[in-house]
Amino acid sequence: MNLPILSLITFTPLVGALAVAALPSRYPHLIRRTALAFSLLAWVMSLVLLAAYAFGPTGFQFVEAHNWIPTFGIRYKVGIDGLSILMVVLTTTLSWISILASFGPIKDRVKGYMISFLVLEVGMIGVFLALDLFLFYIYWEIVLVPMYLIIGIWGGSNRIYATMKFVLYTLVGSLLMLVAILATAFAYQVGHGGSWVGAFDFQLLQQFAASGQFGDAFQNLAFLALFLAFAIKVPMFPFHTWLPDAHTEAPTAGSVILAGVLLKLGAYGLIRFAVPLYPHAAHTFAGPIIVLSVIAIVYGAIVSIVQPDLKRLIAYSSVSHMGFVTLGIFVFSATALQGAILQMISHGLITGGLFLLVGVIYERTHDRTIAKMGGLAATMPVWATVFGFFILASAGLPGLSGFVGEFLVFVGSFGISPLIAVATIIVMVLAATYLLWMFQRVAFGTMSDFLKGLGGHLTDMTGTEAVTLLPLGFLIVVLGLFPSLVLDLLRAPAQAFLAAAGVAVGG
Amino acid sequence: MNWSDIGTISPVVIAVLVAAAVLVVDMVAPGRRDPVIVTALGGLGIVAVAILIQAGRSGSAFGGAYSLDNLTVFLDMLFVAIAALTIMFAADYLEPRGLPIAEFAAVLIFAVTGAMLVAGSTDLLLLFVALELMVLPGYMLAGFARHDPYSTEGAIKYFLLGSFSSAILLFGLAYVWGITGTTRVDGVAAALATVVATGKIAPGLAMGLAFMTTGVAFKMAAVPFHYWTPDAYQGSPTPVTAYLSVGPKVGAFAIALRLFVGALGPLKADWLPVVIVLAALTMTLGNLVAITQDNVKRMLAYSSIAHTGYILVGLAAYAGGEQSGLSAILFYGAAYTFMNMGAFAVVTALQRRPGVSSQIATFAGLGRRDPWLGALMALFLLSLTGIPPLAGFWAKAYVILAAIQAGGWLTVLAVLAMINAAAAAFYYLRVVVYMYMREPTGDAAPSSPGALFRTGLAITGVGTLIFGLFPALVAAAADAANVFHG
Amino acid sequence: MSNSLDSYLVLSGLLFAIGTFGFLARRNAISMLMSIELMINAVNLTVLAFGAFVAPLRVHAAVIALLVIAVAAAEATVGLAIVIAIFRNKKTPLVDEYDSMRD
Amino acid sequence: MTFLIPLIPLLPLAGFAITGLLGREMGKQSHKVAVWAVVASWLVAMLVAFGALSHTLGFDAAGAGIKLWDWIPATGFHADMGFFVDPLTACLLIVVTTIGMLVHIYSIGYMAHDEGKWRFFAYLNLFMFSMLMLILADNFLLVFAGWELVGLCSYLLIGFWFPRRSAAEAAKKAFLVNRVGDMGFALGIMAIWTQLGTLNMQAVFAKFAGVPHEWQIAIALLILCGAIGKSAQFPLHVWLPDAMEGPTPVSALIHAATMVNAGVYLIARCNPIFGTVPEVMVIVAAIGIFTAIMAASIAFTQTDIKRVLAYSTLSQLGYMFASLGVGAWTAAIFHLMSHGFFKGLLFLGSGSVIHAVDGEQDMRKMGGLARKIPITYVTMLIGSVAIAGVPPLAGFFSKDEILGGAFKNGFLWVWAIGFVVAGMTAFYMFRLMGMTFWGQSRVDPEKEHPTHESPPTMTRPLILLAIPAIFLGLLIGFPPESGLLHQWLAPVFEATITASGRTEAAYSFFGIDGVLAIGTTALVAVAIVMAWRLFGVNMPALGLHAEPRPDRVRELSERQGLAELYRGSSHKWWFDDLNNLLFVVWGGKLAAAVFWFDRTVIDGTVNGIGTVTTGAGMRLRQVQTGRVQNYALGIALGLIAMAVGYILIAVR
Repeated sequence: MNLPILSLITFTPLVGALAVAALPSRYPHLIRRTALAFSLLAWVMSLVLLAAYAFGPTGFQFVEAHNWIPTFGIRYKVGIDGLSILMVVLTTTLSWISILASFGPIKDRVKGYMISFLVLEVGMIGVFLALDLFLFYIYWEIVLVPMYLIIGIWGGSNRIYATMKFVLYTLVGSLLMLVAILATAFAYQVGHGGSWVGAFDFQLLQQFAASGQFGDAFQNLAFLALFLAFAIKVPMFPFHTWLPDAHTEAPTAGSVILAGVLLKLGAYGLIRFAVPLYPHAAHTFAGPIIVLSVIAIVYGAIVSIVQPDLKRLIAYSSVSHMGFVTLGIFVFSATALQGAILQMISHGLITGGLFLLVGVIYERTHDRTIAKMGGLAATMPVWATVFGFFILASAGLPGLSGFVGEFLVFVGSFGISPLIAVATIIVMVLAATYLLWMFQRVAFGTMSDFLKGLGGHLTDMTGTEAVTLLPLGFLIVVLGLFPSLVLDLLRAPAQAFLAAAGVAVGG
Repeated sequence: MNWSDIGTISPVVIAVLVAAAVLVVDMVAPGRRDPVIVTALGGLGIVAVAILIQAGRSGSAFGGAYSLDNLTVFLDMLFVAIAALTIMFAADYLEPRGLPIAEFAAVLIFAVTGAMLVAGSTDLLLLFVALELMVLPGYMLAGFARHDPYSTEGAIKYFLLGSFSSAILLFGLAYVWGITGTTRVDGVAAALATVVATGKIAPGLAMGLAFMTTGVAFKMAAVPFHYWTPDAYQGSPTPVTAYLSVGPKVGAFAIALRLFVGALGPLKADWLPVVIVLAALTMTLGNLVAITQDNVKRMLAYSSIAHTGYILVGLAAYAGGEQSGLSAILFYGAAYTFMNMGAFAVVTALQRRPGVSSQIATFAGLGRRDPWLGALMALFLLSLTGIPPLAGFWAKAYVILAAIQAGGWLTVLAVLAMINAAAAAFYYLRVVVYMYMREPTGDAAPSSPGALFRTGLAITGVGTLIFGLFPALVAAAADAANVFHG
Repeated sequence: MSNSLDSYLVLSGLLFAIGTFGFLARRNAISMLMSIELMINAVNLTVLAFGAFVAPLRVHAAVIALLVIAVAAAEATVGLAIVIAIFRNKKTPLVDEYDSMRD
Repeated sequence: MTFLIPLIPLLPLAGFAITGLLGREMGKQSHKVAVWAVVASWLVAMLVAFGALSHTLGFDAAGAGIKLWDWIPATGFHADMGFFVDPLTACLLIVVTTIGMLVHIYSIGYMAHDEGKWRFFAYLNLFMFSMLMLILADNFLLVFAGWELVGLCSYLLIGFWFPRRSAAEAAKKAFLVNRVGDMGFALGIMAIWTQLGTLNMQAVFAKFAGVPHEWQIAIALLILCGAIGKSAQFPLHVWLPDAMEGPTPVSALIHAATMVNAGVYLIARCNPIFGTVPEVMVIVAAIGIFTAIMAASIAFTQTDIKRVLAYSTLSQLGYMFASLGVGAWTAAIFHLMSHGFFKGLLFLGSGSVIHAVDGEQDMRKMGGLARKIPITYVTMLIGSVAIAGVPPLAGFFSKDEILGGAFKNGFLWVWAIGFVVAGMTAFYMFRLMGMTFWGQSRVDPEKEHPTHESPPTMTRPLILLAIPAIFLGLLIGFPPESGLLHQWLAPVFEATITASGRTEAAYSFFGIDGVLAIGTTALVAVAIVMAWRLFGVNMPALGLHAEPRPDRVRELSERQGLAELYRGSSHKWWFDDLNNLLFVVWGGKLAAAVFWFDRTVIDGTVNGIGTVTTGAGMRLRQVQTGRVQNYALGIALGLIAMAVGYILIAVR
């Protein structure tokens, strides 16, 4: 097949953005629908891609490569393996859901909002597809700007502080990553007699790394730079404090994408680039990173317990959940890695759903303070039921996707060192504590005076809101019962990852 | 002097004629704006054609004092573009303030003529004279609004300190000349090469180096010789600021290329540490102070200091053994020209009505009031921040790559540059915050720039974008202009 | 010691230093301009000293000195124009009172 | 017939789905689908149990399984979605589906007037699915899934009346305390996988002997951890009494007859694991028997009818654990089954009582109800007699086997405590009967509805449950230690018992077994009479009558030496207070402290970097004084520094 389907998927939202830009802003409905149409188109195409993807073999498929800046061997090179295709589908899915979920809440500057969102989608898809380090970096930064605007323009009262913190924090990491990327390419260039050809090509670089040609000291520095960039994005303890602020201030759909996809960019970077390119350094730092991950898991959960704000609580819970991802990556076990990736997906679905549900409440009450809620199970039974479902999924109830991912990480880590699992398992109780306590205060009990004051505004979920949540819930159940759908795709990437990391694949 | 010399320096000659023609046109039709602008821009067009005709050729004039090579062509084109853009942005600003456009255009073109002469100078004496030809009109431009106390205050500071530094530079040049016995760049280089080969450099030469470095660092606005920059930039009429932020800066780097790389190249191991320190100080101070500024012009002034620091990294990379550092400087200069002029142009547009300040509050709600202007400003600011795929990003990447290739302390410098770039995002994005995330205040300025102005804006915007999407084109040109290979 | 290149260079160095000191110490714009002239003349002295004591430089020295004088004259012209302009605005020639732009 | 197995859990699941989605629209009929689903499930379960117990219909002595699909086929990890039925499973199937079905029917009447009836039936169906999955699962991970899901259903049903704050709190508490146990179970599963590379239970059991002994101990302890949580053994027993906030059918089904037995089932199921680690078995016995006596002591003083039953349940579960611990595997399952029926009966009966007195649960406001609700009274009396261990009712046989097993396997201390608990059980049960049904009525006369007998949908299940409460012991437990149940379960436990080396002496009624049985029965009789004399009795048919003596009760509770015990008992030995202090108060403070750390130290550092940067900028900008002289001086100083620098470079 010669159709450049990856590029088509990447740039469909861009075309959408241009189309939206061309529409006059006095037709907000038309703008919304156009944006939705293009994001749906990208989604359908990503599903077609999934159908066309050949499951078995290792390596990248649908590779497209064109020279871009031949002087430095920078190329437009994209391709997918089992990992990236999953991330792309996750992105396209959450994108149209987010856009649809924004129909009601976003009434001001709809055009700019939709353009931002579509550009954001381009960047996110691009990150997952790029096989050229420079291209990857560019997409990585492209993601930053629309998110900055989305939080800063359509966010809450403290949005400017939050968005600046988000951008600056991310930039510190990513600019150091740029240095590391350039240094890596240069090391490759030196190793190839001064020729820049292929110096940014991920596959060639990885072969170069596999032959042990990056020096240990160099690896350590470059790895740390990449790690910092990715750890901030994930976010790992102690680089996480931008997340609660960003989540709290972002509009609902912004939070959904932030939690659903943006955090995954960091984890993806670790799996795809940081470890395979610098395996020696990855092993050197694995111990401290595992410790940080364990801290993040427990710490995030503990802090979640005392959060007064719904979104802030979910944000801290993300720190905890994403800790499983980094843990799963750095124990270097095929099982744990598959669990980590599954966790990435299910965290995207579950936390995305939770943010949508908080958005539903926020639309009606314009408040997210847990203490002001109460008794919503009686007033908004459908909402409360769905909320309960996502909360249980987040708490890792077996049969839903969150459980499988976390359990695989647990099992994989246990095989490496039972201590890790023992130190981490307490999160089972902590997660249930903060989630159920929050649910109890929001949904159970009698109606608070604050809610009574709202009277008839407190209607149950609308059809549109239900439509945004339905696919997420469906996928959570399906992946919980049939995780093989994902795991089959991940077998090859997991082996490739471990091979690149220099670990023998067991089982 | 002969006809062949005239041919070699034809762009400079034509530029002088254009300036004269502008004055003549103004005499024929006094106070008419359009003929002047048509003459100036048309004339600059002819200059550009003359430069392009020379592209790829090489030659020299005045017995080797002036050399025509790809570097000259590249820089000349840049200077012409700077002049043309400045004129496009100036007309709408000067007219409401009753400032004469013809005089402005003529002085500006004279200044650019000086800059073009700098670009081609391969003789210390010519270099100095050309430099003065470039900066003297600059002082005049800075004080162009002569009834405006800010403008004149900026101008006198600029002038006094500029003359002071010129004298210092001159003193250094004299010493080098005295020690090497020649003013020709290649002759100096050859003499210094033997000095280096024979061992230590004499204290006299060290003094000369110190004086020259100070002089050039001043013109670049490198810390700690940058003091004039914020005041002169803030005081000057905004289009002049736009010019000052790129014209003399690129000119100063042209001097650096001709003088430090061309003539003092053999001593690069000696001036490398100095440049590293200068670069580190410059970008750090520029950024730190820019963070605290509430006046956009002043903020951009400090930002231009910071960018000097980044460009110096390229020079340091060259001295550290990486030739492509020079290509990076050229690329940076070109990219910086478009994005920074664009940013100043937007400030100019907001100040179209006299009496409007350049406080950041005037940007409040610009994204809503004038979406296109806001979007362009955001584009320029993001480019200045270094967000891909925009011009500023590639400029930084190019410089950083060169530094990494040079290795050693240069890698540390590269890391410092990137940390600086992250800090810089704060103040650039702060303007975006005002434009998009705050509601317009009551006294926010209306803006409806004219067609010419909009054309200029479009050129800078498209340039910023094209440089970003197709950096290979500019990179190839910059690489070709790097005549110091080998 | 006397009548050697070094003594002239020391003299010119001193002249340059005096000029610099004057530039730093004087508050009047005109005086500062004059200090700069002094510095430039110090350079000229250097140039001419080199020309006088180093035979190959003799021809060049005169040319250089002449050109430098020309440039200095041009500089003074521009400078005076600016000084007049600001004197009209600020009613004072003292540059340390021109500090409306700072920080 | 193994293909039928998946139907057993799937039918209630379908019932849940239909009732959950459409129940609201079904209105008064919303129970129909749910009830029929469970009835159908019961039919299939009976068929399967029959096959498994008689080794027909495709089952053999070791049981038979069916694999549905690869559940989690990861690299380096594998778990199936598959079911397995052997005689042990079959016994549980009988208990779970039968009681489940009866509770469903009972609930039609009990929940008839509740607006959320459809929701209740949906949850009940979901619970049936989860519980059945738990007992049918062929691998540990699937057991764990069922384990967590029953916990969820318990949560949903305890908190069914969610506007009540206490209900919501109790629901959360139940879930969290269960999760504490589940942590251990989960770690145990990981340990099993790591050591054995499989989670299939039959495969694990087959290979378990090869595991290093320290890992054997660890795995057993971790599984025990899970079992303790689910079966509410000390120290994780605190959730069960609070769980009585749920509707009474829930208490009967989940918190007496089925879910709380899961821990017992799990340990029994894992008998090949526990059989290899006698040191852990002692712990099991100790925990069990301690829980038995502790809970019984608390039951003495509780006044909420359901709480008494709840502590009684704890106590009886303790018996079962003790039984497992001493190696009397079959006795534990026997008691599990008989207890399931009579405790289910007692709870449903108490529900009927509560229904009759319009929601009142405090026994001090009951009394004399025997004549007003005769069916409830009679069936509850049967249940009480059964649990007290009066021969020949079900409880007598099962309890007797446990005590006999403890004694004969050498756990004299277990027997001794168990013996005492038997007496205590009889005492608090007849205290309950006395306070509720005998003596004078203390019912608030101004109640909206007059006291009335419950509708037939409620009383019929009572009657149906009373039958096994009476006859089950005789049916499957007689003759002792070689009854039907022993034959059924022999294939399950035989190997473990043989391996333990304890060749139990045959039951001898005219030997030690007889002595023990008579001793226990005598103690029970004494305890019952004591209860009658304190709390009254009124059974004209038997010629028994005594008025309650609250004055003597009070006097006893204030007597020197007893007063402290009374206080301890009525405060539930302060376990709730201790937990509150440890986890709610101190835990809350810890979380708040960590949050403070996050805001102040970590985020403070981030913001601090920003502040320092801005501050540095503010300092540096002061260099820009606006005065040319200062600037010139700066340049001159820079020049000097530069000159010094170059000189230094030049001479280096």
